Amino acid sequence: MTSLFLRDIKLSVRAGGGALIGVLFFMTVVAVVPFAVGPDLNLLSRIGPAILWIGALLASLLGLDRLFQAEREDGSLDLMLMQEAPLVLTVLVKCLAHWTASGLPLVIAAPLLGLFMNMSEVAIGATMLTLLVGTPAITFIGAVGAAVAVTLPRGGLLVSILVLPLAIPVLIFGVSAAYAAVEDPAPFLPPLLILIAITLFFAVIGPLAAALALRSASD
Amino acid sequence: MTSLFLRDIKLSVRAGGGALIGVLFFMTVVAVVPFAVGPDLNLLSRIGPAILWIGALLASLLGLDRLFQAEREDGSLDLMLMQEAPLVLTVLVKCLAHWTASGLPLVIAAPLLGLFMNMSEVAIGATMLTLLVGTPAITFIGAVGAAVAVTLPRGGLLVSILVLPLAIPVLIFGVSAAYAAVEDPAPFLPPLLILIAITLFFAVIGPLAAALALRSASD
Amino acid sequence: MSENSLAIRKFSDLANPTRFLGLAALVLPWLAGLTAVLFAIGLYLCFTTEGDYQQGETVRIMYVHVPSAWLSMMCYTVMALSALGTLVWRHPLADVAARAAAPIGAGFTFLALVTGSLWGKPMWGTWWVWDARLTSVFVLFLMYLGLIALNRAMDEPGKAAKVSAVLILVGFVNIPIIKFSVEWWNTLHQPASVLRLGGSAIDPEFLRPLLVMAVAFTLLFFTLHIAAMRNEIWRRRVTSMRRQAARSAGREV
Amino acid sequence: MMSHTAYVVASYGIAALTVVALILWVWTDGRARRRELQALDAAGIRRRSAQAGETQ
Amino acid sequence: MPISLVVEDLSAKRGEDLIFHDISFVVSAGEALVVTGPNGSGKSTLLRVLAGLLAAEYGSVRLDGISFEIGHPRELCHYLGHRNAMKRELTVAENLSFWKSFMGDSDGGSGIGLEEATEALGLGGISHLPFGYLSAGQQRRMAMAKLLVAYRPIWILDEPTAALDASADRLFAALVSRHLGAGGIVVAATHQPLGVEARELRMTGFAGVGEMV
Amino acid sequence: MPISLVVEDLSAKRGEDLIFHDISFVVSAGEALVVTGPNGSGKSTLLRVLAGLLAAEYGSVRLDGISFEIGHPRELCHYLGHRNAMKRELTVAENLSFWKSFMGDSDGGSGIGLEEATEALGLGGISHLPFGYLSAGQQRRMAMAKLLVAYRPIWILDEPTAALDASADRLFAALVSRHLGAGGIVVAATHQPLGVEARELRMTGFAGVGEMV
Ligand code: HEM
Ligand SMILES: Nc1ncnc2c1ncn2[C@@H]1O[C@H](COP(=O)(O)OP(=O)(O)OP(=O)(O)O)[C@@H](O)[C@H]1O
Ligand SMILES: Nc1ncnc2c1ncn2[C@@H]1O[C@H](COP(=O)(O)OP(=O)(O)OP(=O)(O)O)[C@@H](O)[C@H]1O
Ligand SMILES: [Mg+2]
Ligand SMILES: [Mg+2]
Repeated sequence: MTSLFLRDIKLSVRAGGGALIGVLFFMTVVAVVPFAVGPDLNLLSRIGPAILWIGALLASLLGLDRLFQAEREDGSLDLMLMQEAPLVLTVLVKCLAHWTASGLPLVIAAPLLGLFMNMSEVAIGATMLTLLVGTPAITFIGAVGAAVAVTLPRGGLLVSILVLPLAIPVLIFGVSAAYAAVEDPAPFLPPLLILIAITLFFAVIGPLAAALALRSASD
Repeated sequence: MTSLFLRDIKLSVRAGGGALIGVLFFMTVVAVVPFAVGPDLNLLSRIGPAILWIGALLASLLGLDRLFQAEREDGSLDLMLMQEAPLVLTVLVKCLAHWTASGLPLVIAAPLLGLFMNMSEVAIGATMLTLLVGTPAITFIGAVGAAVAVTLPRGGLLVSILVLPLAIPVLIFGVSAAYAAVEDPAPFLPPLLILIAITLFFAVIGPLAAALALRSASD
Repeated sequence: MSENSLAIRKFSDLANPTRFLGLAALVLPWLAGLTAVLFAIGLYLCFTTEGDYQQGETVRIMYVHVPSAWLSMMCYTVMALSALGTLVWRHPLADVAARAAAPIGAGFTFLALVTGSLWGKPMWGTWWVWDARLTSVFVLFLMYLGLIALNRAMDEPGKAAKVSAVLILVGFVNIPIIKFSVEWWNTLHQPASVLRLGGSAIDPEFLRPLLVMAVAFTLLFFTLHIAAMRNEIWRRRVTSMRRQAARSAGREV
Repeated sequence: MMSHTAYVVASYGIAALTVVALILWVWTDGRARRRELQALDAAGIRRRSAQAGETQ
Repeated sequence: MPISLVVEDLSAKRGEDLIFHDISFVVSAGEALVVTGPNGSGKSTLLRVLAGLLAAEYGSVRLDGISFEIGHPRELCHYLGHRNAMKRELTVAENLSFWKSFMGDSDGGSGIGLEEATEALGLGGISHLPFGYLSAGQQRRMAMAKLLVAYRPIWILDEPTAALDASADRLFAALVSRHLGAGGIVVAATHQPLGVEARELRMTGFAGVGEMV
Repeated sequence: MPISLVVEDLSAKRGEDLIFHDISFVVSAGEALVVTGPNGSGKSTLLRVLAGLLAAEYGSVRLDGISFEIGHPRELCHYLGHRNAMKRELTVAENLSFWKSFMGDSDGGSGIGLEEATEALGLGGISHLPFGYLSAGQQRRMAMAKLLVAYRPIWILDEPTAALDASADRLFAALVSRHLGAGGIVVAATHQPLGVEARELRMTGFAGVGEMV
């Protein structure tokens, strides 16, 4: 399984440019918002965490659709389906590799963009933390969509559509935890814990559902 | 060439692609935003044009990368390269078909989403206009990226570095023109004219560069 | 027990596509006629009853808004039942029913959204607010469109069936949210006044056309649904005959 | 500011349009499918179960 | 006890229609079965069912004579389909070593090293090239090296020799004989003779039953 | 004057390496040239150079005897590579009619109708099917129908018969003979005999020169 992880990382560095395209898109989104709301620093810092989260959410969607499709097109998926190793595990490892290559860079880039948005240090730290625990959930949810769309020639957008509604809870709790860290009365921990719970939940459900979908889609 | 246009439109309608899914994705993105920033109508109407533009940018980017890759993978690209018809024209027609199938529906759906973002009628009209003249530019820029990506097994990074920075000016002028229409002191026309100029510029440069890339990349 | 098995036999008789086609041909003209008559009566009532002293003319929007809102939820419920049918009993017709209902449901939901907005502008002064009721209806609309897109994208119905059935059932949580959102969260939207415990709280003056229109919309739904199911069955037959042709091609060479 | 009647007319108009569109869609779809079935039948392709005497 | 692949009353569907029905055969250790038939008769479909990639409509695929637990017969199979299951962007060595460690060996044998395997296919010394740089036949041969680096007693091959030149054909025939000699099983769909002694299953297509020749 | 394909001192590179050098030959109207050689010897590379898809390192590909202006020899060529250039989602008829109208006919001939073309390949009456529904061999045959619907005097074919069954092999050989009889030119790379009389160019590979046999 380590070999699968390494291969996927290698592939995304070598080919798809997974890491960079996500980060670049993230930056683009964040760069455009000040143009939109004007140079009102207070407003910017207020909507900062929300914008960072939206940007990260959308950026994680890029490339997610090819998670299994590329494997199917060259026949690798067939072999993966045949192995003794449980398919769920294979899916899980692929998700982790995908997150490492394209979700982690987003988390790392977040503080920089937070500065652009004039966010306070606490807010930046909190947003980064919530992104760190929240973005894997998006990958896991996305894996289900990718598995469903695996046989579709242009599944790309469809995946995002299936994924986005399910990702809304992640977004809500992520953003509210980030806000809670800045605004005094609201406690930070409960939404963060819920976010962790959501991530763990999808870490179990996502690969299971994706494995099921892959099995039944095979033809 | 009409046959190519019709085929590409057919493909994007048939294969669960294009129109419906793009619009749906656009709607989903817009629906997600209030969950993040909260249902504050003033704030929403303020960031409305930016969100519409970001959504449209992302919706046009997703799927654009397959513009030539799909043709290459099944060998059609080889045949297109061999014909008497100039390659630039083929590329241009493919871009136009792609925009008609996936960019135009976005423009048409924009007013509806503008209402959801509580934007004023003027803002909605202006955003729609800027989207109408601006989204083709994104398609043309994307075509260059897609052409570069098509044969470079390691071109992924290059594409993202190429496409997104070039798309940023489009985004910025589009958004600022939309805002200029609402806010009195800023004039609407100059940014709109710049946007039109950018689009025309890329309508010439994009297909040329893409054709060059395709020709030299062929192997 | 024998009664039970008889019911099952009846049910599976109906579930036989060929039988269904015959039945549909028989029933459709009558249903369509009845729908047209009810719409005529309903529309007549809509425009002859008096306007509300508070809402003026705009109360007439209610006669299309409320039935289409109800129908949008009912249609999803029908789809959810069909999804159960697909997953539990594996009835071939269940998937056909779910597939055929999606575009119709999307149509009604679209109507509910548009008429609601058109009502909201004069009443609340805005086309749209992101309150629980409105947002959840919008999500319902997106779900319909997503299901349509999914079905269109998968060219093999057998394969799409299970996936979309699961998706429909997952999305069903939205229905109670729509229904009770006005009670759980404070929203701008009207709470239930027709369908509620303890009798209707609406003036019979408005109730009469509303109910007629509601029945007319419901019949319209069934007419369209049965016709669309018939189309879907035909579509599948065409597909399967084409595949068969593919296989027998070149046999004599 | 639109008058209230305009909102009413707009809602009824859109409702009528949507319903007509739905009906037209179902109807044309049905006609197209029937055409295809006829074309296949003319090409001599029949369903296996139909060939076997429409048993199941 | 040597293993054998037992197929009983197998039927399979594509879309809505039966492609073949009631196919039964037994292939025992050391035997090869060649599946032949015209285009579209269902050869590939049969192989995919055997590899557990397509669900059978009725009937079963079973392994007899194995002394250890397995979850499913497919776990003891190699499947070489039309597509090579190799990434163009990675080098041959990276591809092969990934599959070697991902697939592991089945009980009862062990795979050989990468260099050895590429040499066995006559392409030693170029495993540092990206897979996408190879010619069609070289790619196919490298995909065959997968059969050697991870041990599986059963090989399921779909038109394995389509792109191979004459010498590679012979190399491949030798590999197949070696595998059979070591008690392996080979099921292959081909339009050309495989170059080893084998029983033949003729698919007649159109839901006709296959005949053993 | 009948046309002829003239190749002079052709060399081509892949990446950094010369694959072949100084290949010269002339194929005149009505002649077929079969390119053979082991895997990786540069057959596909040669064909791609002839089709103008890959730039030659030195040397030239020229057409003699044409009476009209052309921009490049490739405009008079059909190229049938490993991949079929057909969309799985569109029906066969849509695919073929797209290529027919997109490619148009070269001067000096005209393509035949879609139905006629599919019939010539033994698959008449199923052109309303999505291309993806067909089996590997059926797909290949439909891709060959492209050669017929748009007229080109020169056919460049890369392993055309790899997935075909025996009867389709014969059909294809007949098509090639017909094309040659009408003054066409065929250049094909194969590992199996093509079934028509042809000159042979053996590629020795590894920057060796091709030999005419
Ligand atoms: C786009 C905006 C709107 C949407 C999506 C919407 C949605 C709905 C839905 C789903 C129902 C059915 C609820 C149920 O059965 O419990 C409903 C009922 C109703 N709506 Fe709306 N609505 C909107 C705007 C409005 C406006 C502006 C008004 C009037 C000021 C209004 C008045 C009503 C009334 C009176 C009912 C009937 C409630 C009952 O008796 O159960 N709606 N609406
Ligand atoms: N993905 C698919 N979906 C639906 N039908 C298919 C699919 N693949 C193949 N078929 C149909 O199933 C039949 C059998 O196809 P299969 O690929 O098994 O044939 P084959 O014997 O391998 O032919 P070939 O020699 O051409 O490879 C064909 O008639 C084809 O139309
Ligand atoms: N895209 C490529 N990039 C770099 N080198 C390549 C590429 N394609 C092929 N080569 C190299 O060029 C040489 C010739 O390949 P070519 O595909 O022409 O061989 P071929 O004679 O067609 O072989 P086959 O019989 O296997 O199809 C091979 O050694 C291969 O490694
Ligand atoms: Mg096959
Ligand atoms: Mg080759």
